[in-house]
Amino acid sequence: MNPVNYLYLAALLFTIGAAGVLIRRNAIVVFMCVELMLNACNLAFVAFSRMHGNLDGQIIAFFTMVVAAAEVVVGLAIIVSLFRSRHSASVDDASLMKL
Amino acid sequence: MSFPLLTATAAVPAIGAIVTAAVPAARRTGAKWIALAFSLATLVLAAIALVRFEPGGDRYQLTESHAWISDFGVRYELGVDGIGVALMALTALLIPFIILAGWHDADPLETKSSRWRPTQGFFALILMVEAMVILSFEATDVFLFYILFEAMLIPVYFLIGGFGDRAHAGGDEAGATQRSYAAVKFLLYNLAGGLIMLAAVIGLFVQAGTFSLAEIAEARANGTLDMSTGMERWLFLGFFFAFAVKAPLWPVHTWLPNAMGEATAPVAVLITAVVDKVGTFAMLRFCLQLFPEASKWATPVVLVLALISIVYGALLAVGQRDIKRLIAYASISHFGFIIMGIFAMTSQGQSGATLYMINHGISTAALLLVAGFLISRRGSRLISDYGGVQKVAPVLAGTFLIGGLATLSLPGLAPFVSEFLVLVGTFSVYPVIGIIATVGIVLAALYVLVLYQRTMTGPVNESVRSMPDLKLRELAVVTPLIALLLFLGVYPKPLTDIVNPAVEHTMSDVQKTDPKPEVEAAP
Amino acid sequence: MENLIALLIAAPLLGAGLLLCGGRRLDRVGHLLGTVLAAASFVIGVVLFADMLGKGGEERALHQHLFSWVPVEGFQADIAFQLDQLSMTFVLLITGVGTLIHIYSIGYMEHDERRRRFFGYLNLFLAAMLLLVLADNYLLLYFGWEGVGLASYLLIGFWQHKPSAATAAKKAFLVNRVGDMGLSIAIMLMFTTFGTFAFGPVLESTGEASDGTITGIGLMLLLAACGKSAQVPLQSWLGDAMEGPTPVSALIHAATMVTAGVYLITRSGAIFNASPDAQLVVVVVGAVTLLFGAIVGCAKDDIKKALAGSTMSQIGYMILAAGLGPIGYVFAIMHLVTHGFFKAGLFLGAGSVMHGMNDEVDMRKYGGLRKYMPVTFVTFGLGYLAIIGFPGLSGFWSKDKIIEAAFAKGGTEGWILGAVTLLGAALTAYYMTRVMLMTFFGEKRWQPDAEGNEPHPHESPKSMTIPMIVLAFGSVFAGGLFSLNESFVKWLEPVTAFEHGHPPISAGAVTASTVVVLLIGVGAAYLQYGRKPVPVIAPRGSLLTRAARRDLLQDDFNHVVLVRGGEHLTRSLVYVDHTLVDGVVNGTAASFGGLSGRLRKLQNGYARSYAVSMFGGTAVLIAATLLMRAV
Amino acid sequence: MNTLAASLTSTGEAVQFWILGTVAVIGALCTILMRRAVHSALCLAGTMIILAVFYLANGAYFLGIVQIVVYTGAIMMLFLFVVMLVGVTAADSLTETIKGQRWWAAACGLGFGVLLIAGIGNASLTTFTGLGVANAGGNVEGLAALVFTKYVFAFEITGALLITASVGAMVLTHRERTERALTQRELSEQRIRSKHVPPLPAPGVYARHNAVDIAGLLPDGTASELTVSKTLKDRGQIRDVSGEAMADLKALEQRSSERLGRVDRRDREDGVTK
Repeated sequence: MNPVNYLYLAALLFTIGAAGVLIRRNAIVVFMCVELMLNACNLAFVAFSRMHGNLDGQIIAFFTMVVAAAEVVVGLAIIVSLFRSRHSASVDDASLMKL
Repeated sequence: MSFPLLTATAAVPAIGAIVTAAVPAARRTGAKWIALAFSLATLVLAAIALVRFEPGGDRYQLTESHAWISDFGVRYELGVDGIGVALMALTALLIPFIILAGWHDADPLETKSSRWRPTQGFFALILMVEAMVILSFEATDVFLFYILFEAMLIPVYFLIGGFGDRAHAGGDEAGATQRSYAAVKFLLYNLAGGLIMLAAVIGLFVQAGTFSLAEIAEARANGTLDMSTGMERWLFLGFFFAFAVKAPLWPVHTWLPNAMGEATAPVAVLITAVVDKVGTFAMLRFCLQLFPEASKWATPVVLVLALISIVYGALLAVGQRDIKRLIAYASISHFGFIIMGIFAMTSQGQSGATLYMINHGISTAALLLVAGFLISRRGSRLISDYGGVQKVAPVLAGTFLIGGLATLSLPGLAPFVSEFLVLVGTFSVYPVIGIIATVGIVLAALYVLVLYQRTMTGPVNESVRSMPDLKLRELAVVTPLIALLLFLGVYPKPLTDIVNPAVEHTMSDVQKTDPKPEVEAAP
Repeated sequence: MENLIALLIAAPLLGAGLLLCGGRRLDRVGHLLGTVLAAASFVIGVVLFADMLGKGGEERALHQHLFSWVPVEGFQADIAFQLDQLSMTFVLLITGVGTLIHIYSIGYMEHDERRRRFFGYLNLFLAAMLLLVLADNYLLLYFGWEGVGLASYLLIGFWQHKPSAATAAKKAFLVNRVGDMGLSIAIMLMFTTFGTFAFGPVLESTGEASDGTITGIGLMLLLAACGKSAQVPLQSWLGDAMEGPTPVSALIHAATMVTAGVYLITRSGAIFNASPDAQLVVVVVGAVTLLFGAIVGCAKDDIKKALAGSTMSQIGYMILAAGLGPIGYVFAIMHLVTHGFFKAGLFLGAGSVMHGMNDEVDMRKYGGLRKYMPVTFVTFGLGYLAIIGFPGLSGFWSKDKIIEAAFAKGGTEGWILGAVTLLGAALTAYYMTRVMLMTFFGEKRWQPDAEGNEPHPHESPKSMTIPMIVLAFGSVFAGGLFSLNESFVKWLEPVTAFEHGHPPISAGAVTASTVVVLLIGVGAAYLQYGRKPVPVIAPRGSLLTRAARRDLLQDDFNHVVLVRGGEHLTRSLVYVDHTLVDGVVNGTAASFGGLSGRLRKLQNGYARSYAVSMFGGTAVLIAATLLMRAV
Repeated sequence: MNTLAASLTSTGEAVQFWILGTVAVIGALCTILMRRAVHSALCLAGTMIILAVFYLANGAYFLGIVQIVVYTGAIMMLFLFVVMLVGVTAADSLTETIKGQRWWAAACGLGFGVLLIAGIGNASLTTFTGLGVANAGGNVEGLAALVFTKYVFAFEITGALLITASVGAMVLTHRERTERALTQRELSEQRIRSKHVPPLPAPGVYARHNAVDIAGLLPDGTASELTVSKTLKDRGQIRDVSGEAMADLKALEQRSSERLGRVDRRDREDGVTK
């Protein structure tokens, strides 16, 4: 097996995650899908790292994780405060951008 | 380094605008005097420039050149040829009259609040327009010109939208709606033109690598800058469209009647006599000089459009019921003559067109300002609301008639000379167009006389019975203009002396010579 | 001497400037100032005339160059004057008759509060008319040409509070503008053909230009002449122009301005000589107008309009004569001068009558006035005899020569023209006798008007009668003086050239037939208006009479075709401008608005929708990148 | 095994990849298709653990551990907490409300996936280097060397980011009291003024349903909203059993009448006349 298969898997997971973002209305699930996409990217980075034989890919994946952690913290905080004010966690309810 | 005279002519009104705008709310009258003083100072500077200008000298004189945006080769380059200096002098001449005529136009109706300062704004905006227009007549850098060409829309927009004619048939509410409609229409039309011009300006820069008019023209002349025919035509069209909107030429003319109808008479004069001249001036300076071949290629179409403007504008003027809209359509007809003269590409046509720009400025100012005085007395723009004014206000009627006669190009008044030159110049190369354009002089008589008959003659309309005649301030506005019309009608030589060399330059730019007469007449 | 030429114009111009700008201060002396300046101009004219008489025929022309008017590359228009015998004739006529009419107006306009302005306008007219005849190039002539048009406009509409006067003034100006269009096209044609439009060079090189061009110039000049001289088809304004004060009708619309067309054609003789086609059209126009004016004159009950019809008809004679070429130019001008005397006299007489009759113009309400205003009667009568061509009086000499010249045209044309001129003479005799009989003979027919003011006919003051007497002298003797030893022919020959016409019948026979038709015309009128009382209410009349009362339906035609058509055209254009031209622009704006409205629906505010488009966009980008790499 | 360039991994790894990869994809699909957020979270956690295994297989030992400890352990727990806080909502429904959203999403997702995979397939990645050399001094040491030298700046910034994020989260979720807290006295006054002087009625009906989300029934059998907590009401999580109770009652009556052998006469007569 060639490690390139990891890339295919990453692509697949990324796509699934993206589709999830588009389909789901529950903000928490949407967030999970975003995490899935990030993880897919991480997998690709790790695979790249192996392919190129250096650790820079892993470093990027590491930073991605940290940033993802920060993002989750803030994002979930937003969801919570949103829920407090609107009593809903549906992303469709936050449609004030419409004129 | 010599004194930057040209910069000064634009800087003085610009400073004036700032000073006027800064006058405290209560010192309204002071602001007016300040504005007038600055406009007169500009006039003095323009007169000095006119005197310093040597008709037989270099093409561009009093030049100034400073680096501005060096990355794009944009320079602050000024210089005037005969046409530019004459139009600059016209602008400087008309603004004091516009300010005087609009003395009370921006007085607040009631004291809204202590920060409400419409008067200061009105006069500051007028001075700002003056500064930009004067600088645009002097700019010899395409980019600098473009910036001014666009920037002058903003003060004019506020002048139309913010200080409209109080004499509105539908009351204040409808007046405000119409005003903002007119202002937006003005802005959109001209912005659309400007946008297309911007594309052409960029295209020109890509082709030439510089914005300097002189450099481009020189490169064009000695063949180092070789544009493909198609490219030249596209660039020409880009420039021409913007100028045609500003001029305005049929069929992009409809903003003018709205703008002139809704603006106060002095602002309408500012638009038609000063700002619009930038469009026709730019046709001469940029279209013909930068794209001579394309100009020649477009001549037939442009001439036909100009012809349509002449006849169409005149016919529509006949059909108007609103005094100021009538004059606006008359102006469209006159702009048709100017454009026709420019594109006939004969010495007579171009000299005529240049003189026409100046004469039209003066004559329209005279007619429109008197019309403004009339309208402000009765509070209505509708022709049918008047009648028999001649009986109650003979001086007003008389000056109105003289303005009207100038508009219909009566010999002895300045516009005749220019109109006839344009006609002769066109006729000598395009006889049919020349003959059809002559119909315009009959139609001009029709709309002017119908206007005069319906407003000034006949039984005295009840509503004008107690109308006062012209006051001293108003006479001070009208009399010099009429005197100038008479003087330039009989002795236009001072003007032609300045204009002729510039026209010769333009003729050599487009490599055209006047057609030889069929018979060499005995001397 | 030549420096005096500018003074000729300057004097009345100064008057106009002073009187029009001077304000109320000049109200009391304005009329005198105007008259004095007009007289000064006349005196200068006489001085120049005397000087001119002292020189030989060919050297009499004077030139004065003031300054270059429009100096533009290849286009030289100068303010320069040329005073030759032809111009001199006009100068004397204009200033002479003009001064007389100034004097007359002092009395006529005495009660008008705007008399000062009236004199200002009259002076303006004199200046413009002198400029017209003194110009040495066509463009300057055009200046004067439009100047007299303006003065005419101002004077016709002098009583502006009357809507009819204002309308008539406007109409006169507009119709004239149509003619002016012809003049300006002619000048443009001259410029492109000869490179100049000064009289000298143009007229000397007419032979070198192509026939078509010359004919074109000729026809355009004729169009101009038609406008100014009220010739068919541009004659309709003259009748309405009678709305102006009567002195104006006498000076401008009888003696001087309306004859400018004849001046133009005579001055441009070389052009017409070079183009027989143009000449033929001139002759036809003259002949048609001659009859047209006469017929209209026969039917009008308004004394001034009857005289206006007569003016039209007499100018038709002149135009016809001018169209005959060198055999006619001199007689055209001669008739012009004699006509200037007697027609001015007739108009002043009519004005005097109106003055005594509370401004009543309907001849059916006159009658038997000879007892009340004897001086007017005598002077009007002399003018009457002159115009109908009573042997020995002015009109006889000039008209008879024109009839002779018409016959001398030769061929069928000659016979036709001769017949037309003879018929015209008969008609002239008829309508003038009718005017005479209806006004001064028969029973009095006036009645109190609605307010009960009965007119009290009375003789006019001295200031009015003296000019009438002077003009009556002119009407009687001028023609004879001119014909004495062919002095007028010799005077004008160096300018207009002259050939003796050779009519197919002897001159005596022509004269005899003229007298015969004259008697027939007078007799017919006498039978109709002298033998039986004139009805106060006009009878319905025949179809021709009714048509003639309405100016042979010309106005109706104009109204239907031009006015109504024009109204419809402008109205529809206003509509088009509003809906179509503006509509296209507004439509574009609206379509953008509609498109945006549609596109706005895509912006539904749902973050997920936006995410789809982002995602789709990314997909497209990747596809594009891959495609680019593949290519 | 050539450490520098190889084209194939070990068979064991291949087997592991195919089995666990399939599970990971199924987990991902379940994440987006499960109706309840809790289930989604659990499926995601499973996928992440598999990914951790893959990291380990790819020589990223540190990341593998971090993935399990930090990601699956900490972050996913955070998710579960929030899920509990927010509860089950209408947003959990899988029916689509935006027209065409699902189709567009499917089309875009499919296109995107195909393109990505095509892109990867396009790249010629037949050989790989392997991490033998890079990991020679230990994976964590290797990473540490990079993080503290080459990526130190990014590292510092990330630290700042984390601090900012935690402060941000606190700011976002912390609610400042905007009004004074009511005193005991004020509360009792409020209560006396309101119509409900006694305590609010208790939820639950007939002891069969004593859960807090079931409204107590009023004498006429309708549900009383006063009996349930306001939060549940806002969430729309009240279970209305009033109909059930009535049906039960009816069934009970039916049964008892059958047992008693009583037949409603009027019903029968009605049936006959029909």
